[in-house]
Order: sequence, then C-alpha cells, then structure tokens
Amino acid sequence: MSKTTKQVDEVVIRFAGDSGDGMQLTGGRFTETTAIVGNDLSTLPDFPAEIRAPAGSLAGVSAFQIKFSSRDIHTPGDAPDILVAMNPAALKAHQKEILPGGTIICNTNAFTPKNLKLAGYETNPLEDKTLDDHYTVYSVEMSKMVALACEDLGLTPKLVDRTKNFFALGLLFWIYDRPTQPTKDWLAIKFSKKPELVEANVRAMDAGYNYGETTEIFTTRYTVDKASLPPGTYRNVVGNYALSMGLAAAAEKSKLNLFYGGYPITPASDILHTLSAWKHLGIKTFQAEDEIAGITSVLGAAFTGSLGVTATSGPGISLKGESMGLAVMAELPLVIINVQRGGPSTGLPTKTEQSDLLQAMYGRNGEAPMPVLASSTPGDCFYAAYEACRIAIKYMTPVMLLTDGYLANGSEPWQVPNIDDLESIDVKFADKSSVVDGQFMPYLRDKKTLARPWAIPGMKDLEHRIGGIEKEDVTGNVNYEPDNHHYMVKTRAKKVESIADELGKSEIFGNKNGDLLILSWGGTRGACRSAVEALRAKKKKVSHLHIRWINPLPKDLGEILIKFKNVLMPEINSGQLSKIIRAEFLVDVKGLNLVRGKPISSADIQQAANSLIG
Amino acid sequence: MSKTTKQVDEVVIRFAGDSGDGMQLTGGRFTETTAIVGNDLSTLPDFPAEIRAPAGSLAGVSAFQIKFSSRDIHTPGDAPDILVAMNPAALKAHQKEILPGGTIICNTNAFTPKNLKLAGYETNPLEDKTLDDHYTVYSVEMSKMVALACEDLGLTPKLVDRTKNFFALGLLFWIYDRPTQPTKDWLAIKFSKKPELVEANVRAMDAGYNYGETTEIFTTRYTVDKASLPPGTYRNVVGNYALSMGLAAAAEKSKLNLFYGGYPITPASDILHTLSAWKHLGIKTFQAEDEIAGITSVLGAAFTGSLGVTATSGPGISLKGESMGLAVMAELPLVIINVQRGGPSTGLPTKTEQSDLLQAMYGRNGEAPMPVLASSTPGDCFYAAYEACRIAIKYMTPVMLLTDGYLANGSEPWQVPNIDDLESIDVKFADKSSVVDGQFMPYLRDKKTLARPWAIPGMKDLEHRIGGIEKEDVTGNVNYEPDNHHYMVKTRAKKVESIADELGKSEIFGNKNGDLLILSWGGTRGACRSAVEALRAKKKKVSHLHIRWINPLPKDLGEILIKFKNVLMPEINSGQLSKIIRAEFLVDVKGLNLVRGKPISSADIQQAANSLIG
Amino acid sequence: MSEAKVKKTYTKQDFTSDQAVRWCPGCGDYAILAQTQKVFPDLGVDKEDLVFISGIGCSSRFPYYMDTYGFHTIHGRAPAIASGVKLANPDLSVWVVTGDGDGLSIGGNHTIHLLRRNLDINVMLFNNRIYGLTKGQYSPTSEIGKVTKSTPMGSLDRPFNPLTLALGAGATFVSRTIDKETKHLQEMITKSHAHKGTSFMEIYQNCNIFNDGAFSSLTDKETKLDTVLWLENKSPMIFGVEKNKGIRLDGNTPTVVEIGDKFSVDDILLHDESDYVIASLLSNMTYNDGFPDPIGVLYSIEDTRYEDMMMDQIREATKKKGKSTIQDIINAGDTWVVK
Amino acid sequence: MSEAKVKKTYTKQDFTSDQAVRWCPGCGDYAILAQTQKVFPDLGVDKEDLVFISGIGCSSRFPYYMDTYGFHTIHGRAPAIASGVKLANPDLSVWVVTGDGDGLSIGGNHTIHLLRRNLDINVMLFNNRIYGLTKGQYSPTSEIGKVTKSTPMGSLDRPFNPLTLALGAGATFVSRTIDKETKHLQEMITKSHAHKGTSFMEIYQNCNIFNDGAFSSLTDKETKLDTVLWLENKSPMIFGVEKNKGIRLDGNTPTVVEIGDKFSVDDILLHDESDYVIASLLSNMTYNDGFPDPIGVLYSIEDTRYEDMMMDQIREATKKKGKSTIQDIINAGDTWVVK
Ligand SMILES: Cc1ncc(C[n+]2csc(CCOP(=O)(O)OP(=O)(O)O)c2C)c(N)n1
Ligand SMILES: Cc1ncc(C[n+]2csc(CCOP(=O)(O)OP(=O)(O)O)c2C)c(N)n1
Ligand code: SF4
Ligand code: SF4
Ligand SMILES: [Mg+2]
Ligand SMILES: [Mg+2]
Repeated sequence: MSKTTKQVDEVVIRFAGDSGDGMQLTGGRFTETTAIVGNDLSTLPDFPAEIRAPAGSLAGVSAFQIKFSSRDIHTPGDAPDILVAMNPAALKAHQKEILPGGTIICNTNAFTPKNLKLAGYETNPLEDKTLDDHYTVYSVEMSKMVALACEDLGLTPKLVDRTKNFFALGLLFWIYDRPTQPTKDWLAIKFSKKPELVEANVRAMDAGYNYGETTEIFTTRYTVDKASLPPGTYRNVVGNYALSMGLAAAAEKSKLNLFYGGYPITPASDILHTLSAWKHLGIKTFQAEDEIAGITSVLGAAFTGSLGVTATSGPGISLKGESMGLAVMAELPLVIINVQRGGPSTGLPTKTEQSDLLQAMYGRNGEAPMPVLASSTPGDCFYAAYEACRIAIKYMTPVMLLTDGYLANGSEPWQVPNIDDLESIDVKFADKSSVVDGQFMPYLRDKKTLARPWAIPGMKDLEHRIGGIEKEDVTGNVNYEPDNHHYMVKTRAKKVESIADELGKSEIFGNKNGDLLILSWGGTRGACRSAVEALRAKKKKVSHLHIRWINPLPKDLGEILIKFKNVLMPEINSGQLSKIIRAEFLVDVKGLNLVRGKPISSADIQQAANSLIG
Repeated sequence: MSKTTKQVDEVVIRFAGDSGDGMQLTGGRFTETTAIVGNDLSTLPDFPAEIRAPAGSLAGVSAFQIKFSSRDIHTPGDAPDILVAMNPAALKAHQKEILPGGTIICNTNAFTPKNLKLAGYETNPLEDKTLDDHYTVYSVEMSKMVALACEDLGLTPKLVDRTKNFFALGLLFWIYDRPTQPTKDWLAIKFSKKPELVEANVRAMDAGYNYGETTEIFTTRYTVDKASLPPGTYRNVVGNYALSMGLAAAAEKSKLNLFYGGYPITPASDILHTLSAWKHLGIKTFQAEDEIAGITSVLGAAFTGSLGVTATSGPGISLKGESMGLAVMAELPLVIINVQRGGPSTGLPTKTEQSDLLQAMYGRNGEAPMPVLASSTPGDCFYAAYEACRIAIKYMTPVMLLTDGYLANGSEPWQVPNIDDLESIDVKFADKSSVVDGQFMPYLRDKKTLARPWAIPGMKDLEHRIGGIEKEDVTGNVNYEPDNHHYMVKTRAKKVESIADELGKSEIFGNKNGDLLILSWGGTRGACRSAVEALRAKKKKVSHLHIRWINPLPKDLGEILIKFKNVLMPEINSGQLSKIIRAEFLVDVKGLNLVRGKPISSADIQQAANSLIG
Repeated sequence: MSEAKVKKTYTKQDFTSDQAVRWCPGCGDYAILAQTQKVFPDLGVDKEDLVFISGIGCSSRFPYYMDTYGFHTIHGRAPAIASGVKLANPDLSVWVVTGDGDGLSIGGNHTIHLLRRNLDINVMLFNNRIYGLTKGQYSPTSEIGKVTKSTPMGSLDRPFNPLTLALGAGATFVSRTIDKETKHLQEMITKSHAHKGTSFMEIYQNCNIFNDGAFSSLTDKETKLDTVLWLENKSPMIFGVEKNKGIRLDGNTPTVVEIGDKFSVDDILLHDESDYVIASLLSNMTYNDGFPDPIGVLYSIEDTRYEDMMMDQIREATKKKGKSTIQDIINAGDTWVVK
Repeated sequence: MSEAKVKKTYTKQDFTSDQAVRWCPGCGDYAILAQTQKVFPDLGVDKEDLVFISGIGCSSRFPYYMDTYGFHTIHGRAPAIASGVKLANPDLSVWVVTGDGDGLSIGGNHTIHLLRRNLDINVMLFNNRIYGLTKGQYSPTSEIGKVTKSTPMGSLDRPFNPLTLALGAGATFVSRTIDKETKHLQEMITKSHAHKGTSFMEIYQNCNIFNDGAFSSLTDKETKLDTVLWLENKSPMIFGVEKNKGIRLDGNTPTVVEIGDKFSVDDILLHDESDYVIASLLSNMTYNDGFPDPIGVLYSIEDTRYEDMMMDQIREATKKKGKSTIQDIINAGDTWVVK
C-alpha cells in the first residue's frame, strides 16, 4: 500500500504509561533523535509522585511530552497531537487533553479487565467506540508483537514485555521519519554487559518501525523540517544538568573551588547527583544531614574561599531562611537554588509551580535583601547559574536563583557555548590594603560595588572575626548603635539595588507601546512569547517583556510599563511578582494565575489577553 | 529652705546605669508606684545585649524610661526630661538624647578615673562644666550616702553599695511626690528571707527621699495629677505578661487545654516563663529542643484538640516556616507569636523592630496564606492574643501574632477586664454529621467560615489521616489533580480573606478626609496618635488610622485611603506594610522608615508629616 | 481514653484503611504493615485511641494505611509532633513511624531528645539503609563506600548504628527486628507497646528498588542461622546452624567462641535486658564483621516519664494553689480604681 | 597551609584579640579562654591557619577574643559550618566552640553527625548545665528537677550525658575537663589537637550567675579528691583523698571498692582509651550517685576521616579521567551542527 508523506511545522507527542513502562526513557530517546535531526524542541516530563504506585493505577502514570518544530519554539506545547497510551490508566489520565481530531495509539494488550478496572473504566474504551467520534484511535498489540519478535532469544516473558516501549518508539520514529541508528548505538553502550537486552530492544524498535512501514493501518508519515536555529554546535540539554554546568563553569572561570552542600529533595536532587559525578573537575559535594547543614556547610566553605552553592526545593527552602540571613549579615558569596515545586508544605513534590518568589524576597527575619533571579528555559539554567555565581562573588552576597520543576526536568536544544566567551569573573581576595592600624577591616567596602573584602583562613595578617550580630561599618565589630544599624540596613539594601546598574536595558519583544504588555518571569517566558507571537500575528498591539532579575528589578521597567494600556502577568502562583511590581510602580498589573502544578499554556494566555483587550 | 511645688502634665524620666545597678528594678518600682498614684504611663526598658558586660563599660549600660501624665498618653516619650545616670557610661550613652534644659542626676561616686576611661571620657564631665550650659546637673554622692545610712547593719560594703539605686528611687519619689510605702511593702515580701536587705534598701530609699527634702539642692517638687482614665479597676501590665494572660483567657473561654511549646529566645522567653508558672490553670508548657520542635509539638497538640501556641523571635521565626506551611495544609488552629527584634540574622537581640511583617506574610514555601495581626500597646497584647486564638479556632487556621521588643517589655496602666465580657469562643468538635458513607470527611468545610471539622484522637468513628501533601477537598485524601490543587489554593486564601467580614469598620481618628492620613500598625500606634494629636492641635488636616489586622486588611481601607491627599506610614523597617498596601490599592503610601532598634518618636513623625503637607 | 470504655474485639480488617497501598511491589514495608495490622487487635487499645505520626519517606506513608488517627507530617519532625500529641493527651497510644533518613538524618535531634525525655511513645524506625522516596541516595545508616546517586565513588560517612545512638541518647527500650520475620516483628511490636516510656524499635527493611538485599544475609535461609543472634532475656547468647557458637566476654571484650572442647555453654554471656554494658556491646556488633547481628530486645529499663511528671506537677500546682481561673491572675497585682 | 611555611614562635598575646571580653565577672569562660590562649603557642600551628567557629550562647562569644580567624554564627549550626570550612580547606586547624544548649539542644543533630563523619575538627563544649545567654532556662544537661525560669516546679527531662551521647554517635575521641583545672584543660586541648578525627571535649564550666556551683563538688578542695576520677591511659582507676578507692568490674557492672583487705590494686580496672566498653561505662558514671566523675580522655581511636577520603576521591577521579575542564563536559553528549 502506498504511504503519503505530509510536511508539518510542528508536532506535539505525549508518551504515557505505567511507571514501569519506561516512558521517560522513551521520551528521552525520541528527544535525542529529534535533536540530532535538527528540529527545535521542548520537553516536559511528568513524573508520578509515588516511587512506584501499583502497576496499572492512575497514581502510577508517568508521562513525557515533546514538541518539535521547524520553527523556533518556546514551550513543550499545550495539547498533544498524538498520545501514546501504554495502558488504560495512561489513556484515562491524558485523553481529555488531546484536541479533538488528535491521534491515540494504544497498546491493546494492556487493556485487560483488571487494568481497565484499575483505571476506572466500566467498559473498554477501545471497544465501546466512545473515542472514535473525536479521535483517530490505533489499537496496536504491542506486547504480542514484541513477544513474537523476541521469541527465540530465550528471555523471560517479563523481560521481553519490558521492551514494548521500544516498539512504540520505533513506530513513532517511522511516523515522524527519524533514524533508529542513534538509539541502536545508545542501546549498545547502555547494555554493553547484557547483549541479549540490546538485541531484544533493537528487535522491538525495528518491529515498531516496520509495523508502521508494512501494515496498512498507518497511511501517512510526517516530516518536520530542520529548524533554522542560529548557526553553531547544538546538543539537547535538561535544565538541572545545564544548571550544574553553569555552576562548574563559574567555578572554573573564577578559579574558585566549587563546594556544593545539600540534602536530597525532588526536583533538586539531580544537581547534587550531577555535581558529585564531576570530582575530576575538583568539585566537592557534601550530602548533609539536612537542609540547614547543607547551607551552613556552604557558608563555612564560602568563609574559607570556596564558591559555595546549595540547591533545594519547597520545604527545604523554608528551612534555609535563618542561614540566608546570616549570609546576608556576613556578606559572603553564596548561591542558593530553589527548584520550585507545588506547595504549600509537602504539596505536590513532582509538579511545577512559581509560588516561592515572595519567600525568596522576604522569607527571612529582619531586613535581609538578597539578589534574586530566575532562569527561563532549561538551557538558560546554565547562564542563570553562571550569572548568579558571578554576582554573588562580585558583590559579596548570597544570591537566590529560582528555577522550577518544569525547567529542571524539561529539555531543549542548546547551542554549546564556549566558556571563553562568558563574562569573566575576577576574584580579588583581600590584601594589605584593607588593613588599617594593623587590623584587617572586614567591612571596608569597595566604593562602587559596596562589596566587602574577602579574606580567607590561611591568609597571613588578615585574621578577623565576623558574625550574625549587627556590626560596625568598616571594622565589622559587634555594634548596637542605633545609627550604625540604620546605616547598615540601608547599605545592605543599596548593595543589592546597585546591581541594576549593570543589567542594561530591557528587551521588549514587539512595539514599545500598545494595548497590552505581557510580563513573564522564569518558566512562563516561553508560553508568553508564543502567545504574543500568536496575538501579533492577529495584528493585536501586544508586546512581551521577560523579567530575568527580580531583585533588583530592571531600572527601566517603570518607564516601559506606562507606555501600555494594559499589563498582564501570567504566573503559576496567586500573583506574586505582580504584587511587587504593583507596589513598586503603582501600575495596575493584571494577573493570570493558574496554580495547577503545570506550566500555563499559551492558549490560556491568549485567552486572558483577548478578554483584556477584546 | 522653702521648696516650691510645680504642677506639670507630663514627665519623662530615664534611669540609666550599669547592668549590675538594678535599673530595670528601679524603673519597675517607680512604674508600679506611679500606676498606683493614678497617672497614665508608658514605659520602655532598654536592655544591654550582653548578659553582664564589663562593669562600667558602654556595652553594659541598662536603661529604663517612663513617661507619666495626667492625660491619656500613647508612648513612653521621646527625649527624657530627667536622666538619672549611675555612672559615666550611662551618662555618655544617654546624654545626647536629653533635650536642652533637661535635668541630669548623677552618682558622683561612680565617676572614678577608671569608669571615666571605660566610658571614653577624657575629662570628668561633672567637673569640666561641659554639661552645664545645656542641662541642670545634680552631682549626688549616692554611694557615700548609702554607706553612711547602712553603716551599722554589718553588711559588706559591696552589698551596701548595691542599694544605691534605692537611694535614687527615693530621691525621684520625693521630686515627683510619690509614696514610698508600696515599695517598702514590696521589699518586705521580696527579701522576706533576708531582713537585713529589706532594712538596707529601705534606709537607702529613705535617705534618697530625705536628701530631696532636706538638702538645699533640690528646690522644686513636681506633682502630676491623676489621669482621667475611663472608670474601672486598673493595674500596670507588661506586654509579654498581658499576652500570656490573653492566651490563658482564650483557653478558659474556649474550654480547651492550652499547650505551649517553644524554645527560649530574647525577647519572647518571658511568655514561656509566665505560662510555665500557671500550672494550676492546667496550662502545659514544653521547652523543646529547638524552635522546630516547639512549633511541631504544638501542631501535634492541636491535632489532639489543644489550643496550641508557640512564641519566638527573629531567627526562631525563620526556623518555623516549614511547619507553618504544614499547619496551613492541615488546617489546624495554632497561634504563632513573633516578638520582633532587630534583624537580620542574630541582629540586635534586645532591641525592637517591625521588620518581620513580610516574612509573616510570605515566609513559607508555596501559597500558604495565614491570618496576621499585630498588637499595638503592652496592654493590647492581651486582646490581640485573645483574638488570635479566637480566629484560629473559629477558622481552623494557624494565626500569626506580631508584637515586638518594645511592646513585650514595655508597660502601661491597664483596665482590668472581666473575662465574662470577652467575645465567646465556641468550639464545636466534629461529630457524626461529618461522616459520609462510614468515613469521616476531614475537609468537609463549614459553608460560612470554610473551617474544616476538628476531630481529635479519642473520638470514636472519626478516625482519619491528614498530611502535608495536597489533599482532595472534602475527603482529605492525597490528591495530585491539577484542578483540585488550584481549587484548594484558592479556598485556603478565601478562608483567610473571609475573616475581614467580621472585623467591622475601621476607626479613623480625626476627619474622614483631609491632607494627610497617617497609618500605623503594631507598636507605632502610640507615636502616630501622639503626632496626629499634636498636628491637629496646630489645625493641620491630619487623621490617623491604625491597622490591627494585616491579613486580611480591613475591607474599607481602600475607600478610606483615597479620601486623603497624602498617606504616610511610619514603620521600623524599610516599608513593609506600605509595600502591601501600595500593591493592593495602588495608592502612593509614603514611608517614614527608621530602623534604629527603637520606637519611632512622635517628633519624627510630626516632622515627616510637616515636610509632606508643608 | 477512659477506663469505663468497653474494649472492642478487633480483627486485622479494622485496622486497614480504605487507601490503596502505594509502595513498590516487593517492598519490605508491606510485611511490616501487615504484621502491625495483625497484631494490633491484641493490644487491647481502642482504635480511636491510637495515633500514628510519621515524617516523610516511603516508610512515612504508613499512617495512611492504618485505620486509626494518623498524621503524615514533614521530614524529620515526627518525634516532636508525637510528643505534642502525647502531652496533649497522655491516655493515647502514640506511634511514630520513621525511616533511617527521616529519623536519623534530618530528624536525628528530635529522635534523641524524645529518647531522653522518655515519653511513652513507640518509635518504629524502618531502616533500609537508603533514601527510598527520593530515589536512592545513601543514608546515615548506609555502610561506608556505598555507591549511590549522590556518591558515585562511594560514600564517605561512617554510618550511625541506630541502636548504639539510641542507647547513647538515654533510651529505656531498644530493640531490633526484621521485616521478613513476621512472628518476631509482632512480638517486638507487642513488647514496644508494653514498655512504659519511649520504645525504640529498629526494623531492618528491604528496599528492593534502591538497596535490594541489604539484609539478605540475615534473611536468607542458607546464612541466617550464622548471621543472626536472637536475643532472649536471661538466656545465653548462642547462635549458629548447629547452635554451637556463642558470645563470650574476654575481659571486657566480646568474642565469638565455639562451644565444644574449650568453652561450654556456661562460658557464654547471658543476655540481660537491664544491663547497659551488655546492650552497648551488643549494639556494637552491627557493622562489625565476625559478629552476628543481634535481633530482639537489647535493653529495657523503667525510668521516669515526662508526661507523667507533667501531669503530676499540674495536679500538685492545682492542689496547692486551689483551682483558680485566669480572672484571679488578671486581678492580682497592685490595682487601683478610677471612678 | 603549606609545608614550606616557617613556623612562628608565638606568645599568649598573639592569640589575644583587641576585643573587650564581655562575660560576667567570675564566669568560668574566662579560665577556658586564658588556657586556650596560653596553650595555643605550643600547638605549632600558624595563627592564620586557625579557625574558630561558634554558634550562639555566652560560650559562643569565644571566637571574638581569639586573634585567629573566627565566625560567630547562628544557634546550633557551628558543627555544620565548621565542616564546610574543613572540607573547603583540610589544611586548616578548625575549632568549634559551643555550649550545652547550642551543641546539644538545637544543634544536637549536627554534633552527632560531625562525630560520625569524623572530620578532623576539635569540639569544645562548654557545659554549664544552663542557658546562660538567655538568662537561665534549664538545658539538656540540667539534672532532672532543676528549678529555672522555665521550670518553676523543676525540669522533667532526663538529661543527656554528653560523653555517652558522643560515644553513641560514633565519636573517635571523647574527653572531659573542668574550667578551673588549668593544667588539665591545657592538656586536653593539646590532646584534642593531636587527635586525627573529630575530638569531642566536654568542659565543665561554672555559670556563676545562673547556675553557680554546678560543679563545686568537683572543684572544691574539700571534696574534689573524692568526687573526681582522673583518667590515665593504662593506669588503674583509683581515686579518693587517700587514693584508696577504685573502680572494679563485678561481672560487667562497675562498682566502687576500697583498696585494702578485700581488694588490692590489681583488682582495679585499668583504663584503656581504645576500649569502647570501658569508655561507655565510665561515661555512665556521670549523674550517677555513688560514682566519681571521670575526667580526662575516655576514648580515643583512629578511624577514617571524611575529608581525607574526599580528597582521595578527587585525586583518584582526576587521575582516572585526566584533568578535564567544564568545556569537555559541555561538549560531550550527542551534538549536531547548524550552519
Ligand atoms: C525538608 C525536606 N527535605 C527533604 C525532603 C525530601 N525527602 C523526602 S523523604 C527523604 C528521605 C527518605 O529516606 P528515609 O527516611 O530513609 O525513608 P525511606 O523512603 O527510605 O523509607 C527525603 C530526603 C523533604 N520531603 N523535606
Ligand atoms: C534560633 C535561635 N534560637 C534561640 C536563640 C536564643 N539563644 C541564644 S543562646 C541560647 C542558649 C544558650 O545556652 P548554651 O548553648 O548552653 O550557652 P551558654 O550561654 O550557656 O554558654 C539560646 C536559647 C537564638 N539565638 N537563636
Ligand atoms: S523505593 Fe524502596 S522503600 Fe520505597 S516503596 Fe519502593 S521498595 Fe519500598
Ligand atoms: S551568664 Fe553565666 S555563662 Fe554567661 S557569661 Fe554570665 S556567668 Fe558566664
Ligand atoms: Mg530509608
Ligand atoms: Mg550553657
């Protein structure tokens, strides 16, 4: 039978199955291959909260979404064009998000009475025709197919059945015209000690690919052209990994030792895992007894001249507040990373949210200002981490870097930077010039940055004592004087504010005035940009401004805001940054606040924009 | 020699001396006596941060200020009319705050070369005449005088010298025409086991009194008429004590057991001390291993049906953030008291500040709204504590009560309430009506208050499980659904907002419109009121609005603000509540932000007001 | 709560909640849950008087599955929360369920403070020597050199020995059992419950996903007789396939000897649950090659309990000062009347 | 830091900072400070390589008075901060100064984790059995029944025994001394310094304002010979005015016996710093009427140190993978080129 090939611009695929079905791995392979093919892409894994919920249950569904395109894209997409559902629970959990007209591919063999019951289906949706009105449904006997393909390998049926995700992968490779070879190479390395597993998975993948090619079921293939990304070398990168590289790059460029102290917590743990594998770069990692020991050990290392970094999430950040206050008082460089997740309390540990921004700003006793910035895409985590380190060192201050679960686990093609091109980080440790009358003056500040001199144990004649009690300017001695305190409170604030001077002008996407300005921060950048692109395509007078630095805010923000009739700020919280901007500029920023544990979609934003400017 | 008696309206006295000189005790006795005499009064102790810094050092100076008046007063006064300085360091530390024309009484015997040097005087200020141009200085040989008075008692010279504060007290009693008998009675009880100390102190006090009466140095006595307070029975009360009584009253009225868990920290510890002495009221106190165990033990007690309370300050509050998040999620009644002190970090542990307000609002991960209120005077701590408990129970929510070091240690005459008159607190524990299909529904809310039912261990058939993971509405089961989460986030916020409905209309002092509205919260109330009284006396169109509830804000605040041309908010922070009000109402609230570890003075406020409205 | 209540007869089903159990198939937690639900009907406690408090971790999911009062709280704080529960109502039977990370890493301090205060609370510490919930980092009980996600070249920390630590903190009841030893598990639960004061029970629990087989030498039929020392109070410490090995004190040093020519049963150390020195040398056999792992009650003594003394003080104060009200306190002190 | 540095000869003055000392007159802290400053010149460490880390409390003011590097941090966290210092630069000589509240109440967990990790850090725990800085609440080492501001009818918690706790946590060096015993204090400081691994030194310290005389029976001339057991390695545990009392093991139970008719010196237990059982029974004599208080080194063994192994891993990894840069990692993985 003849197959037609259709060229499309953009595809969104969601793989969904049981936690044991290997959906993250399948998604990861599809992503790598898609990256190699040269599409722009963006991904969004969605883990279940349980380690391994009962097989077949709704709680155990794991999903992975990828959007890829021949154009420059900003988000992993809203509704999928195609859903791969490995069992009834996966179908049940995700079906409602597929747009009418979309495609569903199911592993029929998993639609057993038991699994149907577990998923809460009274009748089999593949048989009762309920789906057929809205979707194109393909029922594929994947389990059976892989069993046949691997018949003669002498593996247990259970092991063989585990390869069915590679069947699905192969089928999707066929549909979207992607090569299987990179995955074959990858399998060969991954299971180098178990050649029979390599063989089984390759056979399963080939079976899937061939199934698409030979059966009469699938009549159309799709091709997606290469995206015209700026020239350069690319790789696919996941947010937490990019962030770890950014930290290591900052250490290398500043010639400081990187000391990471932290306590495992989802979704921040991978930063600890990644860094602990880089001992050959001289990176020291310390799994502490809790988050407090995590940050305080880092503070000790910073006092001793290391580049100190800690990362955590949710409850872990709450525990670090007191120590951040000490870092503010001690004026030591420190980077605190908050990979935000759903809150409050334990909340939704594996879901994303932007609800810790006000805590980042104010979650410490007393007036304890800290620079705060947020990364906006998985790849940007590299640059944001680098910048956080650079600012921490330059201004001798703790810096808070906000990312979130979506950025941390999501991925995108990333132009490989040359670290020589990164802004340099010059560390000037203290020297005799800060010694007055034989005493080192730990709070004798740099006139411009207000940074205090950094003298570290081991340096002769610069012995000194610091602490968390208010200190006298210049000498750093304990001081309870009213005027000194007022002065120090103001000086610490001024130091943070002065960072704005080096941040340059804000880049507005679209016109400099108009009916509506959409503001974004952190991970909502992509959805906002997509929405603005779509709105502008419809000739709406809409522009987009992304805010990278939250404290200090860009100096020109006030002027920009007043040029627009309306300002809209989508946030995955109850309106946290918009609160700050409203207070600062007395501008009526409207919020689009969807706190659903997942990224806000471009469609939601377009709708909100339309209802504002009609 | 004849003595004249002058009637005055208002006097401000400051006692200052070494930590070992008993200044707090002296101030306390003067306060009690002044209260009995019937003046209105307000006090402000000022402790040194060191336990006992080297005798004679500046760091060791301890002071106590009292303002008393025949009129209704609101603050402990700005500059003292009279300073009692027991040594050179005390003079040095406080002299600059006395208004020109003021009076200084010194214990000459302490002005030894050693003490002068410790205080940093090159020459003796009592001899070099530098003070005489501006102040009336009385040099009194207090140490010598008490030595003479107690000569025959057989006490060691050291012990005798310790009575010199009673000499000073006696002298001040004479000057301001106050009885010594109450203090004699008090001494008799205080030292009932050491009659020789009673005798020595009485002799010292009498010697001081007689010194005023008989020497020719003091020619004028002052009388201050009784204040015309509303009729009733009065006592003097210190903030932390009033607060403790408020908690106990709430327990009694709600018929709940009061469980207090906490960890010592200045200036909150006295709440623990006070409550632990009230075991006969059935109050349970638990000194935990840290602040986290303090609040979590309280949470456990709340789960078990107690009225749970914890109090702390500064760094201690930072540590409790995670647990507050759990309380928000678990929707259990809990009162968290923050006796604010100077920050950040360890900061200024014995000084006052209002800089934890934004932390109270936002110092937790995720969207974790909590009701926040602040008490405004020492006596008001009683009512604020009572109200915090009432709201916590009624709405099943943790409540944050803000006081500060000044309120906690300050005192004022307080009309003794009859606890029958307090608004009732009705606890309705859960019953069968919350059971659906045999299962208790822990999140089946009250329609009006949105409070969930409170079922406590020991209640049959209401067994249930709660936790910090997002939960399904009604059932309370763990739930990761996007829409449920969004709904619960909104519902938790709505519950807090709905409290505003019962708070009634705001009371404006002065006209309902005008040139300037001065806003206050917490301990700045008195200074703002005094300033507005003074400004209105000068025919300025100024009004005062005090904000007791910070979350939720009063419903009518928006309407009120727009009736004034200017709005000024003095705060002992960098503008925290004004930030919230600006964001909420887009009104250009101006701040007067003095972060000096002490109350903002009425004079400062008047000046700021004048420079705004000219 | 009150004496008057009629004790009900329960079955395992009465302690089983309606929640689907969400551990990995094969996890040791299942066995512990099952034994708990099985033995609870025999404890003679009314179900509404039972409270389970847990922190965060796989193990800490436990309360959801028990049809009693339960509170799944935050990481590490269960002992402090449980203390509040017990102090609020000393009549309740309070159980803490925690893990080696929850109870010994972030929550180590609350654990040791609970032990010294000796509230009558039962601690069940599920020790799988790994962080399960966060997907496999090493824990404070992981053996040195352990390769995990956060320690690709092996962990560097000398592990805590939970029993030694508990003893050092002043625990009055210290025991250990194993997920797979169903009968023994039940027995230890029963003894924990019977003990007045804090009972500390370490449960070796297999995490078959991230640390499979951590205790296999203690549970495998082929090895277990040689690797486990089953403790019986007042009985000699004998073990081995042929029951021919024993623990003997050489001076103060414990050694493993063979019973036969050189040593007889009489040379073998008698276990004594009330002897701190014995408990402490037993606890130290863990992680110590050449010694069997002691399983059972290592230590059990009676001592004062915080909550009893607290209630005594309240009673005493009330008796001394008479039943008073807050109004008395409000009215006390120097007062004056304004008319 | 580096081997090449010429060691300086210091005097006490070199370790005295310019800050006025701010403890109450008569406080035991003064003596400890003086002995530290006195003995430090003999340690052979360059002053710039010395770091004092403290938490919050009267005792934690200590670093301000030492003319070395110092960090007065937050309550309870000194061990964790010190760990970061040591890991950042293992060549430094790192000292933690803490109190019974700072190190055992809020900071208990960090203390025990430091001990198990066995970083080469010296912990000086000033035990005055009270919270000094916050003006007199009971602490985790206060004896039961203690009347303080927060316990008007007496405290209810069974106290920690710091040495027992340290042993339970896996400490490799455990010692105790007394503020007034200047020579012994110096000796213990020197031994702490010499020990490779975490050394835990409890210092009985008199708070003459809030807990005066807590250790007077151990320091008063009239009683101290009968109340203190001075420990010497390999020597018999003898004490008493007439040096005629000793510790004897009755089975495994320590007892106090008189040397004379019934028992001779040979019956007296020999101290052995490497014996855990001896250390543990010695530590338990504290708070135990009828026994003298052991003073000196209770326990001292060598074991692996975290920071050494960490540096080894870094060396090994660098050797194995070759010196690489972050650019190598950035460039690794599947890449493609867009032209
Ligand atoms: C404050 C905080 N820090 C970290 C975490 C992440 N976390 C959850 S459970 C856990 C450790 C679990 O280990 P363990 O207590 O041994 O329980 P197990 O899962 O092995 O039963 C961690 C680190 C958290 N939830 N909260
Ligand atoms: C987080 C925090 N909680 C409480 C305090 C108050 N605080 C300071 S020192 C201290 C206890 C001091 O006791 P200890 O450690 O024994 O030191 P000492 O003063 O007796 O030397 C407390 C409770 C604080 N500073 N920070
Ligand atoms: S991860 Fe381990 S401990 Fe957790 S449920 Fe799975 S098997 Fe059990
Ligand atoms: S309060 Fe006690 S410990 Fe603190 S300085 Fe004074 S005497 Fe020393
Ligand atoms: Mg575990
Ligand atoms: Mg102490």
